[in-house]
Amino acid sequence: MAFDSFSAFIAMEGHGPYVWACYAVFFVLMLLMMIGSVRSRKAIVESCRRGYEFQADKSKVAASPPPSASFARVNVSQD
Amino acid sequence: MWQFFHKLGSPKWFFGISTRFMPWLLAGGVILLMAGVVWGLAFAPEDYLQGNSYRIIFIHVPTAFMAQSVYIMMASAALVTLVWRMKLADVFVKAVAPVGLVLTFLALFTGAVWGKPTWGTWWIWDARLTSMLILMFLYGGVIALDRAINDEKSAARAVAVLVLVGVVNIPIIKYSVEWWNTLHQPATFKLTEKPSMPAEMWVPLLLSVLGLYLIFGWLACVRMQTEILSREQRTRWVREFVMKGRV
Amino acid sequence: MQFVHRPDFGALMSEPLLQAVNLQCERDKRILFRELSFSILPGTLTRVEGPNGSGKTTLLRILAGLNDAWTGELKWCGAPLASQREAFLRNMLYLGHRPGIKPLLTPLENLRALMAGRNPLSDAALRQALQGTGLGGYEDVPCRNLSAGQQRRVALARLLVADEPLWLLDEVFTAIDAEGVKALESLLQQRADEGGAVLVTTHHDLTLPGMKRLTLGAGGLPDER
Amino acid sequence: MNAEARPVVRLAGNSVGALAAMKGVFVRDMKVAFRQRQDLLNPLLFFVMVVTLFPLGVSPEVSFLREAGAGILWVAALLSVLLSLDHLFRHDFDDGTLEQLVLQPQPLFLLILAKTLVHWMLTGLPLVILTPVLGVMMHLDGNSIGILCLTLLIGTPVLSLIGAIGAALTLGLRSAGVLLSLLIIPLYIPVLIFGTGTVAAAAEGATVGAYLALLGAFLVLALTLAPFAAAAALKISLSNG
Repeated sequence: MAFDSFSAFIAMEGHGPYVWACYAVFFVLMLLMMIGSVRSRKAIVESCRRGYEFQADKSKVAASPPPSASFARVNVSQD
Repeated sequence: MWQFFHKLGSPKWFFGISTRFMPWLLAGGVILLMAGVVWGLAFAPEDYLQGNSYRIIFIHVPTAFMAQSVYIMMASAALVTLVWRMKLADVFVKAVAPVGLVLTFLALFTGAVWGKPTWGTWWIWDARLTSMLILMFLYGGVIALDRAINDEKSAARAVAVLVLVGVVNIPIIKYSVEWWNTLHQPATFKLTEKPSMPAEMWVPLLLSVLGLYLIFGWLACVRMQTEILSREQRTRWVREFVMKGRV
Repeated sequence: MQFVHRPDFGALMSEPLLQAVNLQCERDKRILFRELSFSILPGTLTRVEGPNGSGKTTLLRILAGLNDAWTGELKWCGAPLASQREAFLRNMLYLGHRPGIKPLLTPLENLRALMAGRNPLSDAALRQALQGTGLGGYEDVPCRNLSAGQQRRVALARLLVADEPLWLLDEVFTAIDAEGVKALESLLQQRADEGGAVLVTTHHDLTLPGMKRLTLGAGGLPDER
Repeated sequence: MNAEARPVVRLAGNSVGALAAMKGVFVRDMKVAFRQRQDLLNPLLFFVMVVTLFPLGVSPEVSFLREAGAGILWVAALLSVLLSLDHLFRHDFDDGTLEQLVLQPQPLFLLILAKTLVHWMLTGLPLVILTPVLGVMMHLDGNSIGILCLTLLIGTPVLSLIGAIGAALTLGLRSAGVLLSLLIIPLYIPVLIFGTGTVAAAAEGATVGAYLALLGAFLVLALTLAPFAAAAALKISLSNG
């Protein structure tokens, strides 16, 4: 141990704020990045699952071909 | 050999193998990094010149080192993207560019904070800090270009060109910034490790560099898997993985 | 309006000029077409057809080498296209949606610039070609003062002096009047009779004797590999 | 079908040499540029205006201007080149002539080199010619102005060449102008450092031959590599559009 006491360890002879600020920012950013990466991986798995379930539901209903264009005017009520 | 190469390019194969490696990477990385940091903070001897502020070195050097090597790795992957059109290579570039940006920012931040007790000022236009700042611009450009192009294949290839152009420029930038620095500030106090660093200092430093390397590997795997899942949604293996939880 | 044609060719070729094997194109995570295989023989006129969004333009851009988001195989005169790109480009004429005409230049200057890297011709020949598309008297007027149809005719003037055996024409009939469409149809026909290969996309009802059709589907469903 | 009935076509002959093709591109771009002469003045005006901001915004003191003058002129030149880069391929892209350029049976990088040469002759070169006037206004001495012009003469083609890569990469994108600057400015830094450093060294009485040679090396490097990168980037951008 390079320090005599815990308080000396925290103070670091006056350099404590600099050292601890660096380490704090380092760990906070690294943790945020790690958690963020894991969460976005989870999110994509979830969205895939929802997509597949939606597809499964839809394929129960008979697959119908997309309707062809009629260019019929849409009636918009004028009141 | 070619079969191996081909396999290496298969997202499915990568997904399986990386899932197996990831826990080890994370555990090893955290243990090494914590060992290095605790040793460096609490047990390494005080530096006779800079006092305790030098203890920032145990995260400054790893982040600065990683920031540069991540760019080199991206450039290698970019070359593979352009020459062999390997899917995994551009997934890698896209996945790790933000990590590189964060690491570069951390290197800059710790460098600046270290500067305050050492030089008495938060920022000096020191050669290392300046070229680190430019490296951060390069990362920013890569991410901005990737975001701006909708089509993912075009994005991957355009980014690969940009990364390669950047990597050709990195040595030139480094050299010119150093030259510029000597021109304007002939004798500054530099953030260099002294040549005869005692083992109690460099061993923890080595540990934290290795630890951060492994954590980067883990991060790269997680982010590449995310990217692969979103790209390969329509394949059978992703469906099986999502619905049944195995590859 | 009268189209004159001036063939000026090199080696003889009767084998397929362009071959596509198992062409597949994916855009924005949607399959445009797949397992598309065809050969383009000398002396054929082919119409690429399909509804909006079926990938007609994309197919032509892929064949021209402007789009490389595809898998499969493309061969030029029997050998892989990628290995003889310059020879292929010299033998292929592509006209796209955008006519490739600079509004600030005159028709003559535009035509000259378009031919500069291929086979530069005398101004007399270029003027004759412009007259052939009905632009006589407009040769030295900046193109921005011309109508959309006239600008398109500047691009079409290239067809009257082109020696490229393969033509890829994307929506060439756009903005051309009825008389011009007839003359253009007969030009394409004449070109095919001479042995040239023409691939054309159009929305107007083009039916010419001996015309082949290449039909693209309404776009693929999400792929299940 | 028997062999005789099969249609036969003659393949086209050789295309013209690459130099002739480059000349074609050069002549066309020059003509287009001189048909809208007023646009040629814009980067020059921008250059003069940016330079004017410094005496007004910082200080008109002779000592300040003499010390910062070369740097200000270099930064202003860099910015005005940057500003003009967005147009390098954009108009050609919009009217379809870029497609036809790429489809020429010629090495694309040479055609891009010709286009970049036109860009430099119409933006970089006029800036160099204008520099002595502004140098006098910044109270630079004759020797410094000479060296400054020389560095700009060697440096601005490098700016155009590197810029061509960025212009090709951002072609057809939303907010391409800002993105272009973000991508390109970091790559401009070495040129800026050596450009202004040479003038500073000359002011201190050092010989500048070695510095100019180094700038020349940048130019050679940019001439050999940048057109290839720009050609690759252009094909990617066209494939996207």
